[in-house]
Amino acid sequence: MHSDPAEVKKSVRTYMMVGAALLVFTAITVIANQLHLAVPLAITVALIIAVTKGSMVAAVFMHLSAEKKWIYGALLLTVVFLIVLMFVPILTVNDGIGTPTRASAGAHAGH
Amino acid sequence: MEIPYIVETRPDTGLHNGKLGIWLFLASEVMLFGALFSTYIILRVGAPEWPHGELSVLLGAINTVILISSSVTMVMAWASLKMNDWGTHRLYLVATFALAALFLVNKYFEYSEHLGKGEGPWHSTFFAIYFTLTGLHGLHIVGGMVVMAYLLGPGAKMWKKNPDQFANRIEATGLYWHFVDLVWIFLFPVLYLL
Amino acid sequence: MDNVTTHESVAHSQAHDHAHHEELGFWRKYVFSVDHKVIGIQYAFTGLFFLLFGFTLMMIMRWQLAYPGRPIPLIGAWLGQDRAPMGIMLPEFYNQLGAMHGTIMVFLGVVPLAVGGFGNFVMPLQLGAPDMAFPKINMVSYWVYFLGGVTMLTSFFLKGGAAQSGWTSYPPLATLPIANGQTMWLIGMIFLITSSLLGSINFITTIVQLRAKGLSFMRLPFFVWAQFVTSFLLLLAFPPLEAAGVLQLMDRVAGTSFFMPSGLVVSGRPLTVAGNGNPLLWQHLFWFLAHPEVYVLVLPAMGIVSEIIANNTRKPLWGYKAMVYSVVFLGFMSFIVWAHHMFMTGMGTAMSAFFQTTTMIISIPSVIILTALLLSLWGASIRFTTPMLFALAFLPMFGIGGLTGLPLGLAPADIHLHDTYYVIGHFHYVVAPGTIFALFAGVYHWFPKATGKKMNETLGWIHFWGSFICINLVFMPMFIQGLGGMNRRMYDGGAQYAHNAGLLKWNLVIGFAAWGLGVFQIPFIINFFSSIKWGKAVDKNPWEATTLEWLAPSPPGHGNFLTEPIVYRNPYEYSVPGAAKDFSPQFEA
Amino acid sequence: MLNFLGLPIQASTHAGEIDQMISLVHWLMVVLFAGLGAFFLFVLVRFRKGANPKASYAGAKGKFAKATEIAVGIIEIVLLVFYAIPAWATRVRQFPAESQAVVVRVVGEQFSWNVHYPGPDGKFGRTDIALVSADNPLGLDRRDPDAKDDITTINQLNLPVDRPVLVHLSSKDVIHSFSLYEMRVKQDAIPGMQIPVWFIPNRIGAYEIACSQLCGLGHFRMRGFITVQSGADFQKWTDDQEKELKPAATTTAR
Ligand code: HEA
Ligand code: HEA
Ligand code: CUA
Ligand SMILES: [Cu+2]
Repeated sequence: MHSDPAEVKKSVRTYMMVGAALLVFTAITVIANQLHLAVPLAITVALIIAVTKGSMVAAVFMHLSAEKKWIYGALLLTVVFLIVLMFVPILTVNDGIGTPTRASAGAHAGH
Repeated sequence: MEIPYIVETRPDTGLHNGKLGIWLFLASEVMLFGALFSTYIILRVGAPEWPHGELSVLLGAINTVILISSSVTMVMAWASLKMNDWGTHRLYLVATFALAALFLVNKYFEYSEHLGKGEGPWHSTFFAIYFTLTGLHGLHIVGGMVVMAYLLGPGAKMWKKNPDQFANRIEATGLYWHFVDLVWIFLFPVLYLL
Repeated sequence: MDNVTTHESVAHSQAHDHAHHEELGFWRKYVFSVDHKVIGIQYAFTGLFFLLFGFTLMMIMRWQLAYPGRPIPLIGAWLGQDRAPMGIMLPEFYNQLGAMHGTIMVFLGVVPLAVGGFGNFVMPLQLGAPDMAFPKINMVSYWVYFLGGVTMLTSFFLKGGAAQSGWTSYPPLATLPIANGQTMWLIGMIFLITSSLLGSINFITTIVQLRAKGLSFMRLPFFVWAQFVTSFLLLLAFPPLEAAGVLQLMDRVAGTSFFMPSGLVVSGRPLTVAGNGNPLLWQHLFWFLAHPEVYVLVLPAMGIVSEIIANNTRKPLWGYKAMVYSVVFLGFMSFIVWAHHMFMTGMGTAMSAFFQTTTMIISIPSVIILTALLLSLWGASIRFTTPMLFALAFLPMFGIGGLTGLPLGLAPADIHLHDTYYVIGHFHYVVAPGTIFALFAGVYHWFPKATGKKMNETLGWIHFWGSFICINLVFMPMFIQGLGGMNRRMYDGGAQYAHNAGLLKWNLVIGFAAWGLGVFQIPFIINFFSSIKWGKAVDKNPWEATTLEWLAPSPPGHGNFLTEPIVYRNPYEYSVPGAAKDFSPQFEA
Repeated sequence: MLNFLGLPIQASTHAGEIDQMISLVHWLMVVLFAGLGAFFLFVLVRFRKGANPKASYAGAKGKFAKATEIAVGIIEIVLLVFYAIPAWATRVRQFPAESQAVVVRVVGEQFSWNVHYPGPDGKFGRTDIALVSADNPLGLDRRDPDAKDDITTINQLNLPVDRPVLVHLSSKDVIHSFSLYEMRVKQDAIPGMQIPVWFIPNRIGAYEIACSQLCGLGHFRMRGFITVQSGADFQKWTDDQEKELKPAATTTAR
């Protein structure tokens, strides 16, 4: 797909635009941070922006928007296990019957 | 028999070997950083309190801009190669290398400030995870710089002999580099802002 | 395409290859080789060495368990003051031996032999490929593994000795400042993990990209499928352990406390660390790898066994497709059962129900694969060659090991069985008379391909029956001990405890059986080395087998095949009705 | 029938339930292994090369495999749904009320079990790691009013028979595992956490506490003792401990 020089020339514009968009999003994240939103909201906003930026890098710079099925397959598998890895341990820790032994209170109100 | 599909793509998969290889490598990297993010979640949820505003958002934002720009120069290095523009390619690759170096310089100042204040990894779980995540990410930057230096130096000879294979190498380097950028895109909000 | 290779052309090509190789010189040809066959053999030798070494550690431990506190005969005097003063083993040293036995057997013995050795040597041949997709990376994998092995071995000689917190290295025990060996263990593990990651990238790419013409996925030998799934397990499960290793290393050398909570008091003194870490975090990251890892141990073994059973029954595998789907499903599921190793860490109902259920589910594909292999024997014409004896023994032995996994997977039953010798018995049945037997089978089966010589059948027969009897006498009593409540990792074999009184006699039986098992390895070692020189010379297809590796010359030269192989049929077309011979190779039109 | 496996005697009310599960799975295993094993041996003899020189391409027919797999699957579901999951839920959910139970803290350390009873007031005194010393391994602050009547022992757990016991388990240093084989109790003691375990001992006698998790070079000798006694004997033991405590409490208060 990208091997043909004329095609590549066309995508150069896209690369520049995506680069610019990424910088804009970075600015938005920083500004949003200055607003001192409530923590859960701040996390949501920051993560949404990060995911957007990440997808743009992956889709455009890494050409994931038009890849071969083997690569999609491998990445899909990876993403499934990534989700398991990110969330199952914390779910298990939270499902534990033990309580933390700690002098200071409010363990779970931390965020 | 020579090893097939080093340069040309295998018809039924549409891939050359290096392309699949680098993506598999990135898949393992996803799991590596995933484990560290999982660590972050568990430590943070379990922490009595989590510090805010310990890191300089300005420096972090500058580094984000640097890395994003380096991603653009990297993709342009590849694109110019594809358009047979060797000179522009070299220029962009040098720019990418320079931006990577700039990132590290910035990081160096950040690190030395914290270490100077005694806020090393031993200070708290926050700094532990900060140094581990950014340190590992920094190592990835260094690794990318080594590869770029090779492609700028001795590795560049291949362009004459086998331009397609050279372009594949640049593409693989690019994929890796964008991934390093992508990790930072998550590290920045997670460590500096939240 | 001309597929008929005459004898002359074989001879010619080998002569040619020799000339070609001579140019490379000794170092490039035998040491820093990029040829997958040489690398495979390097892996296999190193792996066998470590198996023997790990077994030796265990034979020493079994002395202490059989006769607690009695000086170790023969080698006791050499072990030195800080290991065994006057030949009497110290508890620290027992723990070092235990941790290193586990680590060495799993990461330096079985995986390198099964994946690095057989995978490297056989898999590209079965694909009809000239080499691995990335030969240089392949070489790097081996040498990084080698470095990992050296790191682990040297740790025995450093002050404080080797790691002594079990192969599981649970913190805070493993992160307490004493015991330098743990730092070396972590560095060694990082090498080993890196090596496996590079290897798995190579394997997957090779399988996807370098299959010969006509070799579709459903025509792959089952061994290749097993390696394929194994590689994915390594690729995606190992990085979390690498991350965990880095974190534990940080805890040990950079003063962090990822795995250490606040308020630790060690030897009566508060520990000065920042705290707020979580010891269970390590267990999650460790078992996220280590459960898939156990399938890394067993899947290649299943692959080897399937090849040998098909070949020696002279008929196709029964239910090949079901086996393939099962092995893929097994691989997938193995990522979501890990916390069945952690039922006793205070798990609530929801997550324990989840992990119990996934654990029960994962047993089903194993049952499918095993019944398929059993049914493959129906209607067969079984040749009891040495490789076949080992492959057949694998079935009931894996059966015992697998079945005893079921009570462990039910959390309430695991209350009684967790960390007892029942667990030791469970997994040794899968790894030792299971996997190790399959690996022996593989050695006997592919030895002719690698060397052009056959191993001696009589010595093989002695090796098999001796090992089979001894190994069962080693591991069967462990179930009795475990059900009776004898804990594992006991320096004195549990002699202190009253409830073990009736179980101690088994420690003697196990001890003698283990040393007997050692003795019965001698015929194997003799056979192995003497056959390289004096074994019966064979042609390229001595077993009259159907898969592609038997098309290449024995031993295959550089580039493997003399002509480009083309695949015409399924992998195990034996006894096809109407065919002239009882085997129709994949490579014959 | 139940004890064909050589399990230790049952000294708690739920031991029977656990043993029943263990033996049920083992019956499944034995039947499966014997069945498939018999098939295996038969096939080896019947289809050896001598007896069957020409192999059959088609091989086995019929639904044998599928039937086995489905049967195994169903039995596993039954074991899970009707035995394992409910049994686990009673272990980790239905804790006895503190008022009705004997409540005790057990704190593991390299290499002993520290036992801490709240005493007649039913309240555990404050502990502080700064107070830990050779003769106060728990770091109990005897100046705290709740601590005045607290009984502490090392490696010795006295319990009355037929009353629920609620153990709050933790550890000072590394992970240990509190296991009472005759009671079918096992629970890891994890530093930084306090984990509850409960059981009802129903057999007077002397038993052992074993440490099941590798905890260092003394792991093998980290042994404690349990004495399960009648209610009256237990009361007497408690009173004796209290009597010993009275003078001690006043002198240790700093
Ligand atoms: C190759 C290695 C391997 C394999 C394949 C397995 C397979 C299984 N394992 Fe095992 N396991 C280990 C290696 C392995 N395990 C190790 C190393 C440990 C301990 C680690 C440590 O703590 O140090 C462990 C520990 C372990 C535990 C934790 C125990 C504890 O610490 O308390 C559990 C719990 O669920 C478990 C369950 C299972 C289950 C359900 C399977 C299932 O997949 C099994 C499925 C198989 C079958 C059900 C057999 C079917 C076959 C037949 C029916 C055929 C019969 C044939 C004839 C008669 C010819 N294992
Ligand atoms: C793959 C894994 C593997 C294998 C194969 C083995 C094999 C054996 N193991 Fe091991 N074992 C573990 C993995 C393994 N083990 C682990 C993970 C633990 C837990 C550690 C811990 O607690 O942390 C453990 C613990 C363990 C214990 C418990 C110790 C304790 O709790 O205190 C015991 C006790 O008897 C034991 C015994 C044995 C024996 C007798 C063998 C025998 O079967 C060995 C037989 C070996 C051979 C037959 C190899 C022969 C090799 C050759 C002959 C090579 C020839 C060479 C050339 C030709 C060059 N093992
Ligand atoms: Cu405490 Cu083992
Ligand atoms: Cu497991």
